[in-house]
Amino acid sequence: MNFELTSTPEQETFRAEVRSWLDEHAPPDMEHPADPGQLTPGGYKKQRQLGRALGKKGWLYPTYPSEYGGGGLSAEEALIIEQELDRHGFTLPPYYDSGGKLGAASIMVWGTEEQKAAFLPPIFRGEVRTWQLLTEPEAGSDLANVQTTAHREGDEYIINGQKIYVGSTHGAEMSWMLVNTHPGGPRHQNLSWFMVPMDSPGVTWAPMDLLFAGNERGAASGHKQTVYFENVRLPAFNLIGGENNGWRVAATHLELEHGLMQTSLRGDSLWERVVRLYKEDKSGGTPLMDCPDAPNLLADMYIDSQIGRLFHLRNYWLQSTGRPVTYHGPQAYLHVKRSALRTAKALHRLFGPYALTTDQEVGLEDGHVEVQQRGSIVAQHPGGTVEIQKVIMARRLGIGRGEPQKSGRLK
Amino acid sequence: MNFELTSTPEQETFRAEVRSWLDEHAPPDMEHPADPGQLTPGGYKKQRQLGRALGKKGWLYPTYPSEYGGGGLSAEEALIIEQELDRHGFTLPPYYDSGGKLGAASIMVWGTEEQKAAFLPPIFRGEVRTWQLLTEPEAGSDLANVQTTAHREGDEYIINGQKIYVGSTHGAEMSWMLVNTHPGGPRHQNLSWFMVPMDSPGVTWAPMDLLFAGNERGAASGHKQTVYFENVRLPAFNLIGGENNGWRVAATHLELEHGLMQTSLRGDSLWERVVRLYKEDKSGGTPLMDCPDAPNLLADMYIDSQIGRLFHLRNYWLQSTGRPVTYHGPQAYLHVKRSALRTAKALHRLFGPYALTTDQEVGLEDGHVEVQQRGSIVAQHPGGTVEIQKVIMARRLGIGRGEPQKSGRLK
Amino acid sequence: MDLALTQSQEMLLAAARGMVEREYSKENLLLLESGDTDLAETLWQKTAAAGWPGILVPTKYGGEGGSLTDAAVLLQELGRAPAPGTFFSTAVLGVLALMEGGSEEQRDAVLPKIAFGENRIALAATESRYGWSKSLTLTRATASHGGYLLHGVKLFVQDAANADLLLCTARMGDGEVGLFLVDASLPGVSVRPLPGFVSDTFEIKLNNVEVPQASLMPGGRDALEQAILQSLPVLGAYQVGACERVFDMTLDYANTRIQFGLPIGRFQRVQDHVIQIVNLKDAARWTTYEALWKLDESKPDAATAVHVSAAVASEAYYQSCNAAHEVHAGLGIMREYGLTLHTRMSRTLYHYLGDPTHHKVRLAAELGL
Amino acid sequence: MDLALTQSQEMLLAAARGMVEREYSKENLLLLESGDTDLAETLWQKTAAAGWPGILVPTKYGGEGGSLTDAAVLLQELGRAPAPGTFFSTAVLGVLALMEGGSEEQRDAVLPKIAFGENRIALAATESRYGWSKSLTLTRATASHGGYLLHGVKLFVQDAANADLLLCTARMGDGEVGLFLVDASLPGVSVRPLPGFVSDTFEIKLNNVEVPQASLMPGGRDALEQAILQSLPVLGAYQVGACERVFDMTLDYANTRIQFGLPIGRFQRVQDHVIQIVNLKDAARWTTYEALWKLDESKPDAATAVHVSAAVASEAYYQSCNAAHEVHAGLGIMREYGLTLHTRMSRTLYHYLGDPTHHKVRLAAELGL
Repeated sequence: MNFELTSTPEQETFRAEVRSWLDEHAPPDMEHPADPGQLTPGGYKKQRQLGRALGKKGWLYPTYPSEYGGGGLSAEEALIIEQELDRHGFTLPPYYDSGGKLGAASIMVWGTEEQKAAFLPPIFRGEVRTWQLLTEPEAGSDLANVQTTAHREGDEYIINGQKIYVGSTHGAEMSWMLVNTHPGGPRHQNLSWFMVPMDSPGVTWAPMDLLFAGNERGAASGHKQTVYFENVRLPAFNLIGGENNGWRVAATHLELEHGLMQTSLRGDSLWERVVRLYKEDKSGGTPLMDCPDAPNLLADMYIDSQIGRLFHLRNYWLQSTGRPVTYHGPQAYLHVKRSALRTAKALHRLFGPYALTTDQEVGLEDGHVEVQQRGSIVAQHPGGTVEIQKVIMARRLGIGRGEPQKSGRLK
Repeated sequence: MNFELTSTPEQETFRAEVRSWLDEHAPPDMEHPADPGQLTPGGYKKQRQLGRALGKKGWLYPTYPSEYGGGGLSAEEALIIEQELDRHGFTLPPYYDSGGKLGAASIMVWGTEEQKAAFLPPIFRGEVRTWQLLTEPEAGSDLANVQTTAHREGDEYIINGQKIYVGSTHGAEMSWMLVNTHPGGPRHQNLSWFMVPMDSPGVTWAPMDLLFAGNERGAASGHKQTVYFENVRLPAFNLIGGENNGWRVAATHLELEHGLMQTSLRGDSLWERVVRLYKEDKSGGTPLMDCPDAPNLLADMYIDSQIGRLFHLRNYWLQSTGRPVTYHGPQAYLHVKRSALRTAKALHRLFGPYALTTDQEVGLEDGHVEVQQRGSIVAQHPGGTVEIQKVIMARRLGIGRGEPQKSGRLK
Repeated sequence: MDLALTQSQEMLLAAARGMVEREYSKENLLLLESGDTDLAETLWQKTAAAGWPGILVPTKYGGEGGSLTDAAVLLQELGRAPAPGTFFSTAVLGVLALMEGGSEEQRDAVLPKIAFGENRIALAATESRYGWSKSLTLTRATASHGGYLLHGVKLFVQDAANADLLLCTARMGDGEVGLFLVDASLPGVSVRPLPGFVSDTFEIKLNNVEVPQASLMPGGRDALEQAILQSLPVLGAYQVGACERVFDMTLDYANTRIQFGLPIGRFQRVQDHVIQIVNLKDAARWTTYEALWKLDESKPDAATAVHVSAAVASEAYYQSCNAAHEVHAGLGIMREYGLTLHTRMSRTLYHYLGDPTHHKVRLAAELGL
Repeated sequence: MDLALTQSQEMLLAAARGMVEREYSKENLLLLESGDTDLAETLWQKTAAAGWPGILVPTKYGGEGGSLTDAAVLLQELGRAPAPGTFFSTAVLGVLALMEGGSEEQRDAVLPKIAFGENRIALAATESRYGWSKSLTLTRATASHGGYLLHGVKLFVQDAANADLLLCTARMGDGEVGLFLVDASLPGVSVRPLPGFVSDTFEIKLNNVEVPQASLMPGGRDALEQAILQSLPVLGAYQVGACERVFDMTLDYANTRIQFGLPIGRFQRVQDHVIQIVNLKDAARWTTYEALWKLDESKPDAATAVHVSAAVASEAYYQSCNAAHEVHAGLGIMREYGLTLHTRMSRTLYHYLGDPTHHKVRLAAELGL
């Protein structure tokens, strides 16, 4: 056994290359607001700028084939890029691009050669950023209950409906979505999967007023949107995987969303902030409640973060070595969701009301602690509620069924 | 509001009467083993002796009509008897008589006049003690899945099958049981409810080898038995409530078993023992682990015991004032089961291995702490698992059904 | 034993529920959350017109002379909204502090005005190190010109926005902690709201505020302790009402939200969240009302019951909101749905007047552990 | 990074699983629990014949010279049974203590015998106040006739039944705590089993036991600390194996037990218990094996990882048994079914070598908190 992410000399050379490239190309003064909803247009512009620069080198989507604009690199090299970006406080991509991260996997599996050539390179090169459009008012946990419809007229599909909890603050060039193309048809055989240019006439969106905006892991997302479709016309070319085959297409990226995507294997930055606060307080600096079991609470927080790291490390190892991956994704995701609430409670107990305010004078860590309080609640539902994670785990473990269910295809 | 169980002057006179009667009639040197499986035949004999004496006065089943051997007393007077017996370390009855406590309710509701006159007085007078026979290997949580059968021949029923987790250590004169009288018949309409003399030819029993013997609340039960029926012949007179009506008859006492029976509204004797140990330890006497959050653990234990007491007090109040009782019984039962595990863990953390041994020299409180460790695990399933309590609560609250389900009839 | 409310309490409850549903509607609370101070004023005037602020004020000062349980009935209904804390700070904590620690002159001057809704009070006790022990008071009261100069910073003060009077702790020349009733409009008093996941929480700066000798409350810090002890289960009743509302919302959603062709409440995992809320709210209700009864009846172990109920009620409200969020998923975090009003308030009240850990430490002390 | 076992570890694991299933069958363990000492002896001889006791003994003393991870693979399989602790006390804790703290003479004398299964060791360290801090050692070692007289009572000693040698702590004349390797057959040593919800737990009385000067281990108490630190994740592997077995039993029961016409595993509440076990066992597995790797690689933060894994593994085994009981209900408490073998062992191991609270306190210290 070896738990260390060791690098070969070649990989270390690559790391040095990435590091010096980033020192040179990462725009100065990039923003890191505690609440990603506070990201300014200027800050966003810099993120996209860095994304395009990374994309040009094939480092934005490093493991995808270079013929489509990816980097053609190994998982280890991708991890090096992630680690080096992390030193600058960013994930890969350096902005919310869930559509690209998830949707691209489906296009790779289900798209025709022409579709791959048309849709993937702009995403992988960072020219286009993409939102995912899945949830609807009547399709939450029951994601297949899509009410947005599309019907075909000639070479076009006409879409009507709405999607919620979409994307982030500063717009997107493309989206992909699940649409009902066979109203009244059998469940799971009535959906289709489309790529949608967001400048199509009839597409509008408006921000949602939520407890907290950013809730995705990885690049924080900012405000969520409601996206409306009113007689939106789409070329039939934009249908991926064939009509009424959308559920199978979606299964590919849902697998990724259910906890397998997290490649951030570093420690927990919140933990480091809290330890600093705690130690400063012991020497009289910052405000700590009179909490007799503080060491116990901190130990629990640390243990939770270690278990999370190890679950993700294991998943990365299983995936990168081609071993079977079944319940492991949702297990890690469940742990992240659950431990977030435990951590929130512990922080509230440790720091009392200080944990709850973003006030510039008295708020802790520029508001990062307060954001965790809200974010931990919001984090319970994206990518499937705690209940949905357990449903998937139970199926994959075969509880009550004898035969464990296989996981969705990833590649 | 008034949370005090206050007594009128008449009731206080009654209390004085009960107290002096008990001082006179409770046999000396009655046994109180931590593990009720350790109760000797002599100790059991004394319990029955006290039971018969109480029965003669109508104090064994005080609230049942005196025409059947009960006391015809009020709930308040019954509580006084319970409280005074509690001073001697006993419940009412002073031995395991679950059959009487639960079965009598069903006979009162469903029995004919002749059946009441035949079956109830011996129980209420303490001459007969009664076991309940419900669980079978294939009928646990699914109590209606009874495989023991009875078929009628003339004026008799002939019973074959087995029941498990029955009764206690020292035999019983009577039992009541659910039997399948319509194999292949519709669920819940295929069962019948019988009173069974335990000396009927073909009835045999053998003790089960379990983690812990006593698990009932109230009078501790001792070893559980497997009871076998081989062509046991029973007069048709012993069928209560009519053929294939047994599920409805059972619903009457199941309601009682699901947490409404607990009238022990006193504090928690284990809590008192633990506090004494803790205080003795602080002054150097008994052994306490180095446990930084000991006050927190003890406070949690105390809070759990207070919530349990208040849930039972509320149930007693609801019941005695004729208010609707729905989810409240299982809620109290669930709390008892859940808090037992929390308490076990806290005691293990507080006292380490001392909590686990019955050793006469080093075991805590004559083994009562060790018994709680095992008993808390065993307590999870009798009267329905935690899951079953939640199933009933959900139905009674109408979760997912809109319409709350009414509770079973109690009288 | 009788666990029912009295008939007059039942009538008070029914009236309060109607008024709270009408005036402290979700729509109004969302406006208040957005900072609509005119509406806050209007709602306070309506509350005052109903005579509620006098509920605990003795009749000789023009109030109702009600019991703590009477006040709890009102608070329980306000908690369902959840209404802002001004009422609690003024009519419960403020009145009890004046009764416990005020001079006769102070009571004469203030209690009638409170009863008529003309004064609002905020408790300015906590400072940079948050907590409720005396040693944490750093604000100084220096004798000056026959009165005092108050100087210091009060942090995480609840409900200061419209308060006319501040109950203010300060360290005296002799090292003891004194309690002052301070006119909030005096020069040197500045009030600043604190943003974030809190409700109506403020910083108050006292910059050499000159207060007269008569503003010192003779009962001092001990009287404040006593007032807080009595107030705690009344605040608990607010949390009980809030839990009830969260339960109602969650049960309703579990029964009406259809996914996979069924109301989601048919799924055991969803049921378990609802059951958790019921268990929490019932535990909070009965521990709270027993504590109220023990206080009203001056039982010797009332403090024990208070600390139990405070720990249980704060935890219950916090965890009920969490469980409700699990059931509501995406809908729950939409501001306009209204659940987050409760979530925010449950966080604020979790630490206010002592968090569960604090009360468990106090409980252990009461039990002699 | 590679989280797989090596090929030779995989082979060891497969061999161990076969042997454990054969020899440490449920039937045999139930007999051991009933006090069948002949069987205990037979099983130990078979274990010794397989060469297992030498797994950590360096080759120059006739052992395998394996890594901690190698030993953990064996322990994991023994945990599935769950086999008695003699092997752990002797071949892991005993060998490591000798390596860390023994004199060259002591190693020469004992390690080869351990490797050949001829010696069994028990750690007699804890006393009337249970715990692992030095200050709790009250047993005295008094210099006498060129050797020592040991006097005191050791409580809650694991696996003392067939031990030939005791690792015994005692307070020396200078107040320091010394470590002795004591022949268990010496006059004055008496061993008494403690009944109850524990596995193989004993009281050992040392009544002025005369031991030679050479029985003092030069490494002293610090060496014992070091040996315990290294042993902890090996014990953790035992708990991981035990969790796996509890998981297998529970999943199997959930899939085959029919109630209400369905396998009970179709009910979400039952599923959640099984999922809890999976989560606990995986957390235990990966924290444990990372700690083993860090120890084997002498990483500077190995102690941190050890305390994490010890807290996680003990809690995981304890809670997995509880969850399994919820699923099994009545069947689970029948002794012959075998689940209670695990429940009992999970309790014993919960506090052994420090309970989770102890390790969290140590963890906080390692993290500089």
